[in-house]
Amino acid sequence: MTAIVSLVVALLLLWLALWTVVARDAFVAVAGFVVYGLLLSLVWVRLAGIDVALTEAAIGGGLTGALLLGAVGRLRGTEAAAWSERSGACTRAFAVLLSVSVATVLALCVLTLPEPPPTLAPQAAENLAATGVGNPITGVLLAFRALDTLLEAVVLVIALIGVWSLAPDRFWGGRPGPRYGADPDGILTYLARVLPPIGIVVGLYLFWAGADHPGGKFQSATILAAMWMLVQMAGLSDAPRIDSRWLRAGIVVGPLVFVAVGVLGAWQAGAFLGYPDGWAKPMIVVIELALLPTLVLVLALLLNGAPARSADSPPAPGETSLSARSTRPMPAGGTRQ
Amino acid sequence: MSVVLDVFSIVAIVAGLVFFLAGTVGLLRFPDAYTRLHALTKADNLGVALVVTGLLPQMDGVLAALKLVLVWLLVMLSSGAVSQLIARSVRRRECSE
Amino acid sequence: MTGAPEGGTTRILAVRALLYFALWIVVDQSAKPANLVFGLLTSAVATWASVKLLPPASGGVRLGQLLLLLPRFLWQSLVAGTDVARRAFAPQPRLQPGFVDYPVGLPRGAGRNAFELIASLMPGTVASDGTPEMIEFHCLDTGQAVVEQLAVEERAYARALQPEPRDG
Amino acid sequence: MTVETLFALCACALVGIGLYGLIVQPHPLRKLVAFNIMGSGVFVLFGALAMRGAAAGMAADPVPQALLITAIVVAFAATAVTVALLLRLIESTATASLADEPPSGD
Repeated sequence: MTAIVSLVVALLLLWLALWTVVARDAFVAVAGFVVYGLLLSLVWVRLAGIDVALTEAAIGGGLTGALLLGAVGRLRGTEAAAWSERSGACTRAFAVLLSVSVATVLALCVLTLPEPPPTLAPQAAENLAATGVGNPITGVLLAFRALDTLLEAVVLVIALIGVWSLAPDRFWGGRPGPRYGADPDGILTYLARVLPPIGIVVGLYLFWAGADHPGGKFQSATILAAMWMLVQMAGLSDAPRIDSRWLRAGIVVGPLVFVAVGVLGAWQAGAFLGYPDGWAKPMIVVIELALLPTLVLVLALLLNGAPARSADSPPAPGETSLSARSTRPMPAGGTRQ
Repeated sequence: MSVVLDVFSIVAIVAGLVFFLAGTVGLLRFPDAYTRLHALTKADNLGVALVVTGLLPQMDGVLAALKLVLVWLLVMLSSGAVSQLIARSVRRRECSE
Repeated sequence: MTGAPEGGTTRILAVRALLYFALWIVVDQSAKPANLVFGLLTSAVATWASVKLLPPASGGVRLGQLLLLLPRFLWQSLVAGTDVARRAFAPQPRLQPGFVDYPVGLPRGAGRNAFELIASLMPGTVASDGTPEMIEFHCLDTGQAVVEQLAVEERAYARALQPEPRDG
Repeated sequence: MTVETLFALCACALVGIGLYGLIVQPHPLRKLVAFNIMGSGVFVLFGALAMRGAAAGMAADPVPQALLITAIVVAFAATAVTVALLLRLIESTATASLADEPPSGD
C-alpha cells in the first residue's frame, strides 16, 4: 500500500517537473514549481526526513515560489521576445540526448551503489547525549557540523549584500521593493492584523521544539519572515531602510555570536567551535537565539530584493505600485448577471 | 466501543474525501473563476471538517484533538480570505478591461 | 466573557494574552516547565504584535456570543459543501451565477472583515468587492433569496460584536 | 524495489528534466526554474542515500539530512541573488535576452 503511494508520488513529481520545464507561459511554470515544492516535501516525508520536509515546504516551495512569482510579474514584458529566441529542433534533440544520458549514467550509479551503505548514524547516535539535544538533525547542525552552519549563515548575509549591491546608486540606503498600499479595510489587511500573532506563536514553537523534535530555526525564521512580509504587503508597515543601524545589527548578530562561541571553544575546549564539557546545550541555545533574528531579517529582505526607492520620499499613503490594481467606480444597482 | 469509533472515523474520512473530489470536479466543470472559487472553498472546507472530525476519536488526548481543530480553523481562515482576494482581483481586472 | 465596551483595554489585552498562551499549550502539548516559560514569553511577544496590528480600541468581541454562533456556522458549512457538491456532480451543473449587492449595516473595519470572511464560507456567496455602504457578493445561484439570508446572518453576527466607534 | 531506490531513480530523472529545461528554455527566469528542479533532483538523490544509511535506531543518516537543510537554504539564497541580477539586467538593458549582442543603452 505504502509502495503504491510512493510510486504515485514519484510519477506525479516527474510529470510536474516536466510540465514546469516545457510550459509555454512563465507564470504557469512558476505555479507548477510551487506545487512541485509541496509534492517534494511529501517525498521527504517518505524518505524519513521530517526536518527536511518542513524546510522544503517553507523555503524550497514557499519562499522560492514567492520570489519567483514576484519576478514573473515584473518580467512579463520580456517573455515574448525570449520565446522568439527558442532553440531550434537540432539543439532540442541534442538537449534530449544529453539529458537522457546524464540521467542514465546517474541511474546506473544508483543501481551499483556499495553494500552495506556507508553511514554516520551510529556515530551520531553515540555522541548525541553529549550535546544535550534530542533531535539528531539539530545535533549535527550545531555540534558535529557546526562549521557548515556558521558558513551557511555567512553565505546568507553575503547573498543579502550581493542583492543590495545591485541597487542603483541613487537608491543606496533606501527601501527595497514597491511600497504596497492595500485597501486599509480590505481582507488582506484584516489577515495581516489577525494572523501574525498566531504565526509568532507557531513560529517560535517550531524554534523551541527544534532541539528535541523536528523543527528548528530555519523553519521558524521562514514563518516569522512570512508574517513580516504579510504585514508589509498589507501596507501596515513599510520595508525598512537598508542603512538603518538596528537592521544591520540584527543581520550580523547571528554570525558574530556564532564566531564568538567558536573562539570561546578554541580557548576553553581546545578546538574552534568545540563546547566545554556540560556546556553544549546552553551554548547551542545561545547560538540559535542569536541566529533567529539574522535568519528572519535575511530571508525577508532577500524576498524584498534590491533597494528601489529612496528612503526620504515615501509615496502618498494608499498609493499602490502595482499598476494592474486600478480602482474602478462602483456600479450601482442590484443584481447583475 | 473502539470498533464503533473506528467505523465512525472511516465513514467520516471517506465522506470528507468525497467532498474533496466534488471540489475538484467542480473546479474542472464550473464555467468561470468565481464559480470555481465556490467549488474549491465550500466543498474543500467541508472535506477538511469531515476528515478532522473523523480523526478526532483516533487522537490520544484532548490537546492533540484541539490541535487538529486548530488546523481546521486555520485552513478556513486562509481559504475564506484567499477566495475573497482572488474574487476581488478577478473582478477588478474584468472591470478595468 | 463580556469585556467592557470602554476602559477595558487591559481586559482585552489579558484575554488576548490568555488566548495566545492557550494556543501555545495546544501546539506544544508538553507540560515541561522550560517550555511553559518560553510559552509565556511567546504569548507576550504575540500580544505585543497584536496590539501593534489591531489596537484594542477598535472594538472587542463577546466570546460567549461568538461560541453560540458556532453550531449555526457548522450547519451552514455543511449546507454550503453539499450544495456545491450536488451542483458539481449534476449531469448539467445548474448555475445562475451573478453579482448581488448587499447593503451592510456593519461599519468598515475588522468586524466587517470577519463578517465577509464568514459569509464567504456560507452557501453560495463569495465577497468580491465593496463600498462603505455595501458588499458585493458573487453568488452561485442568484435565484435564491441571497440578500435576505445574508441579513439573517448579519443580525446573528452583530450580536457577538461590541458596539465600536464608527470612525471607519 | 525499496522506497529509497525508487526515489533515487526518480531523482536521476529529475536531474535530466532540469538539465533539458536549462538548455532549451531561452528566458533566464525559466532557466532558473529548471536549474532549481535540477538542484532538487540532486537533493532527493542525496536524501535517498541518507535513507540507505539508516542505522542505530534512526530512520535515516542524520548527517546528510542536516546538510540537506543547509543546501535548501543556500539554494534559496542563490536563487534570490539570481533574481535580483535578472531584474537589474532588465532595468538597465530593457531585455532579458542572453544572446551575444552588444549591450544597448546604460
